[in-house]
Amino acid sequence: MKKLINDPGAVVDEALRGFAAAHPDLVRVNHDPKYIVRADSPVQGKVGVLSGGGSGHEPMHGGFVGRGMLDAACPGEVFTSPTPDQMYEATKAVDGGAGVLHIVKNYTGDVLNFEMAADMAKEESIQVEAVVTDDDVAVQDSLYTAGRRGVGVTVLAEKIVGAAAEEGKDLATCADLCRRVNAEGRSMGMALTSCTVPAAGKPTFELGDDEMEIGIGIHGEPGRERRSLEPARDIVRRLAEPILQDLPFASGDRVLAFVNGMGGTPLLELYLVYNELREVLAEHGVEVMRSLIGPYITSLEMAGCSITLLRMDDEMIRLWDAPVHTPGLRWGA
Amino acid sequence: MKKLINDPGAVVDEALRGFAAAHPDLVRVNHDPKYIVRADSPVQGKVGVLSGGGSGHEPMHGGFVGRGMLDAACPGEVFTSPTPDQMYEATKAVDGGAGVLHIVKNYTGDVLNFEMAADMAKEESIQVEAVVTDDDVAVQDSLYTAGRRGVGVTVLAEKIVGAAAEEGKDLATCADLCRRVNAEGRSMGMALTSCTVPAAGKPTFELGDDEMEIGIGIHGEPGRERRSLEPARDIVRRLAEPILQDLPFASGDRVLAFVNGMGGTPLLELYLVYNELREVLAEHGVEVMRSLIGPYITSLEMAGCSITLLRMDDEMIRLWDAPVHTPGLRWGA
Amino acid sequence: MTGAEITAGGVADWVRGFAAAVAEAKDELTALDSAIGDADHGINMHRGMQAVVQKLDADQPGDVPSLMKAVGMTLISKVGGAGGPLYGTLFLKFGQAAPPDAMTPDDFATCLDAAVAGVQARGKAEPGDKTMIDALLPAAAALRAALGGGSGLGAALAAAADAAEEGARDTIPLVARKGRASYLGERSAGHQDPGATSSALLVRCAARTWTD
Amino acid sequence: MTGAEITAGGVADWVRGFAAAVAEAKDELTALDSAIGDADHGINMHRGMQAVVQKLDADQPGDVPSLMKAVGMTLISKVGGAGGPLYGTLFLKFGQAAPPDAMTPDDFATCLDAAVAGVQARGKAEPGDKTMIDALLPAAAALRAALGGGSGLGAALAAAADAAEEGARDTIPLVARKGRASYLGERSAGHQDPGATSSALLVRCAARTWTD
Ligand SMILES: Nc1ncnc2c1ncn2[C@@H]1O[C@H](COP(=O)(O)OP(=O)(O)O)[C@@H](O)[C@H]1O
Ligand SMILES: Nc1ncnc2c1ncn2[C@@H]1O[C@H](COP(=O)(O)OP(=O)(O)O)[C@@H](O)[C@H]1O
Ligand SMILES: [Mg+2]
Ligand SMILES: [Mg+2]
Ligand SMILES: [Mg+2]
Ligand SMILES: [Mg+2]
Repeated sequence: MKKLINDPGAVVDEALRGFAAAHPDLVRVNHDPKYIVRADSPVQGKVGVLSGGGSGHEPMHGGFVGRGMLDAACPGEVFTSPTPDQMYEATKAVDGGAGVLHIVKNYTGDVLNFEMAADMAKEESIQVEAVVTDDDVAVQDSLYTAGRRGVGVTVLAEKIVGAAAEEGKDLATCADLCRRVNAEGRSMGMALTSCTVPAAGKPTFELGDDEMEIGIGIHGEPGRERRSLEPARDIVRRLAEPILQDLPFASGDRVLAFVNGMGGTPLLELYLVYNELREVLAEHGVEVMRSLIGPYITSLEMAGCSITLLRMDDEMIRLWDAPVHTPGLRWGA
Repeated sequence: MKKLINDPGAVVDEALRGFAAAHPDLVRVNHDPKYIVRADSPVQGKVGVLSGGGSGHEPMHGGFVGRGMLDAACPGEVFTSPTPDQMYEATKAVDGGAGVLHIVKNYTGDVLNFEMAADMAKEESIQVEAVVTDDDVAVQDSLYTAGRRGVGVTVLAEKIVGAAAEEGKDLATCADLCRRVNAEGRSMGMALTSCTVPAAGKPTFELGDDEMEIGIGIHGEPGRERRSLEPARDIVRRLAEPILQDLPFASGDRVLAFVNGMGGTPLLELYLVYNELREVLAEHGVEVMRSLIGPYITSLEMAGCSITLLRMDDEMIRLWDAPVHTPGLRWGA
Repeated sequence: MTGAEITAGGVADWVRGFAAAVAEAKDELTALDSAIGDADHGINMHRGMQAVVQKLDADQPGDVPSLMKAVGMTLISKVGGAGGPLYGTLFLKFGQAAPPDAMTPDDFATCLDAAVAGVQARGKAEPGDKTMIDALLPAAAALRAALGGGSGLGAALAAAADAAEEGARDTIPLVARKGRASYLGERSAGHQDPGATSSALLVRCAARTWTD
Repeated sequence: MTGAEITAGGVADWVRGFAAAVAEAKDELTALDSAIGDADHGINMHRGMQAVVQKLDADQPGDVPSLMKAVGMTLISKVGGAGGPLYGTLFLKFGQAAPPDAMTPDDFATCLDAAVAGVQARGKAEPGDKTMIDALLPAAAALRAALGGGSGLGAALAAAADAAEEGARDTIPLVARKGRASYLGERSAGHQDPGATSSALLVRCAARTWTD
């Protein structure tokens, strides 16, 4: 395992200390239990927007704490959802009297731990609403399964809902908006390489030099299928077509196109992927209103990418463009 | 070679098309010869700030084109400096009558090609000043050698000098400021893995599972020495101590601390590295005024990091904080 | 010790025994989770059970309800993932069903039923979904059957452990419908479920603790 | 062809021959550059010489000065890196020193001297710095010596090529003082310089073009 770390068990804690030191103007970090809140929280009268999940996806979620996005983020161990006490304490820390929205990625662990935290918070009569994101089309959905994973759309939801909360929208409105963003977004990802959980010490899976995994999540899990490597233009179609068909996106739809790097893939390749994606979208008459290209929801050092398309209405576009000031995403401020 | 590309020979061109499509509000891209300019260039009466170099270092330089930073960037092939005609045409495109500053990283190829371009531009009686950055303390300097490489300081110089040009400072002043930034900054880098030039198809060097390269550049070159892997805290000292001794940085100095990712190292590890760096700086009584943490001057998918320290005076701090609006670096706008 | 009377001390030995067994099986559990999950089950369970042991070393409650509450709450606050809430619930519910003082083998079976029911209520998993449930349900059934058939606690727990291990092995061909493994669809078949494996270990540790 | 008269056509054959030789040696040159540089010398030279061949195919100037100017300008605008300006200068200067019409072996030597001087002026490299110069200077000297000693052009160029290849080989123990390899300090010793290698190839191609 080749990583810039000290003790594998201390990675999250030590990185969090560096993060706190780097952004004192934006965030406050609590170490036991671990959570990150806006430096100015709680913001009185404003809905608190809280998310969290395993670490190893940076900048998500901690990097999105700040004005116009998240009020709080709860980092778990690497690829392990955080514990209820983290979300419970963070919820109390950011409740400004207007309630707290929990944005939860759909993984059994995340859902269960957030549920428990919400129960604890409600006992303190803090209003909590939870919205679960599940945008990964690589997962066959069904009533009897855990359902689809929450991936790229989570980032977009945190930005758009965070802007709405900043505008003073109430909890129910923020929750509805979050559900709408989740409903209008779809994602799919692929990996060129695996990644290594520090505490595990070896790659989660092995891939041949000419192999790739299609339909991966963000935890180094293997994907839906393993195929031999292809040119970017073919890979992009493998990701984009299922996304387009699933919603489905129709000619004339206006979208935000999000090309996400998994952590180990350089920006040069992500822009090349975006170049291919544009062509596919153009063929389908889908109009790109906004784009986001870079590593925003990662899987440690995994090489690969994911594509997320979000069908945007005027309100979503306005909220996307609204000022955001976080370590990981910043404009208009 | 596992990359999200099509034809290895077309990587730069295709990525550039994706880049142009992603940022039409910020940049205009010319494809033959290849250069990127601010969408609103030439800005009349403003000094044009131009840089360039081989591709594979993204977001540098193209990602730094925009208000408050670069007016133009010239991307060469991967790890190969651009050709004189690129810099010549870009210089003409951004000259607003106040002359053009060339920020050149100290590599023989870059220096020679920029020299030729400057000669061509001067024949058209465009004022051109060139400043060469050479901040890499890993390279023993001497009168008889090519000197030190230009690395991390280049990013900081582009931001600070770009802000000065935006303020209307004249060519001589911008050039002096750029020399000062270069003089006050030092860097050193290390690699956990090599990287693969697309056209070459295999890693530039081989590293054992328990080996690292100390004192690398940004072109996948091997470094000054190969050592067995160490904890981050020791690696950080190996990079920071030579930097501190070289300037030298003294107790009470105020610095910008830049922890740069080489492309394949996740943010989680970079923040952990910054946590270690803070301790070393604290021991030396060096005060961190500003920090920058992330992959800004990369070496394709190489895993590793570099540390840059810049001793800042009040003017540099003010110019660092000034608004910048580029694809790769943005605040205050 | 013999099985007639089940004391808080015995239950504590069971929990500590499980912690030791998890420490030993850590890499195996993580390897199983690498195949169909995210390579952290062993790491998570180990981190949690180490915290439990510390907690008990600091102060070990003298009655089963408070003991198991401490264990469950520690797991919930230290493990995370799916395993944390599920194992936390398992121990919480076990404790809630336990009498304040020493209990009988039948009490134990009642507690185990309550524990498994709690896990099912939390995780909504059905038998055959390729989860902990596939080890726990057969174990609880086997325990009741053996006790009903007149075996002593030790023999009954041994039967329960055998059933749990068989249930865990039987998850191999299953296509997961719950948890991370479900994302793999058909590809999840052919691998033993890590949670079912750790659950079988938990029952086996009980059998090692109480022998006739 | 025989060496007495050197025509623009012959020089074009030399250039085309070099392009073909570079195409063949591409990977070897890049491998050398991987060891002490940035793994692109073969790629760069190949890209440049392919562009040169295209240029000549499109329209091939009939006199050596314009021919070599076209070659040099193409390399400068297509290669980049250190190799581009340096090889570009080499051909430009060669052409500038050439007579408008067919030239003699001595003219050729004069052109080669001018070319090498041009590369030195551009790159400021001294002999022993582990660069192209270490192949080019011995080649130019050997050519003059052989011609002075009465050999024909073919034999003289063969001697020059031998000297260039020896000079390239002799860069192996050198510690680089110029170019990327200089960043490696002591570690640059033990590897043959890629630019010196491609330069030796250029001279060898001349020897293959003009045989007595
Ligand atoms: N809904 C569920 N009900 C019961 N057990 C479950 C459920 N979801 C997952 N599990 C169990 O949890 C185990 C994985 O635990 P762990 O790896 O610690 O959590 P995570 O999947 O969050 O990384 C699975 O092997 C499975 O046995
Ligand atoms: N200052 C110099 N003078 C002469 N030759 C040089 C000089 N610097 C570098 N070279 C030659 O250039 C070669 C490298 O060329 P190339 O790899 O194409 O450029 P780069 O080093 O920019 O990648 C070296 O092997 C060396 O022979
Ligand atoms: Mg997990
Ligand atoms: Mg190069
Ligand atoms: Mg797991
Ligand atoms: Mg090179």
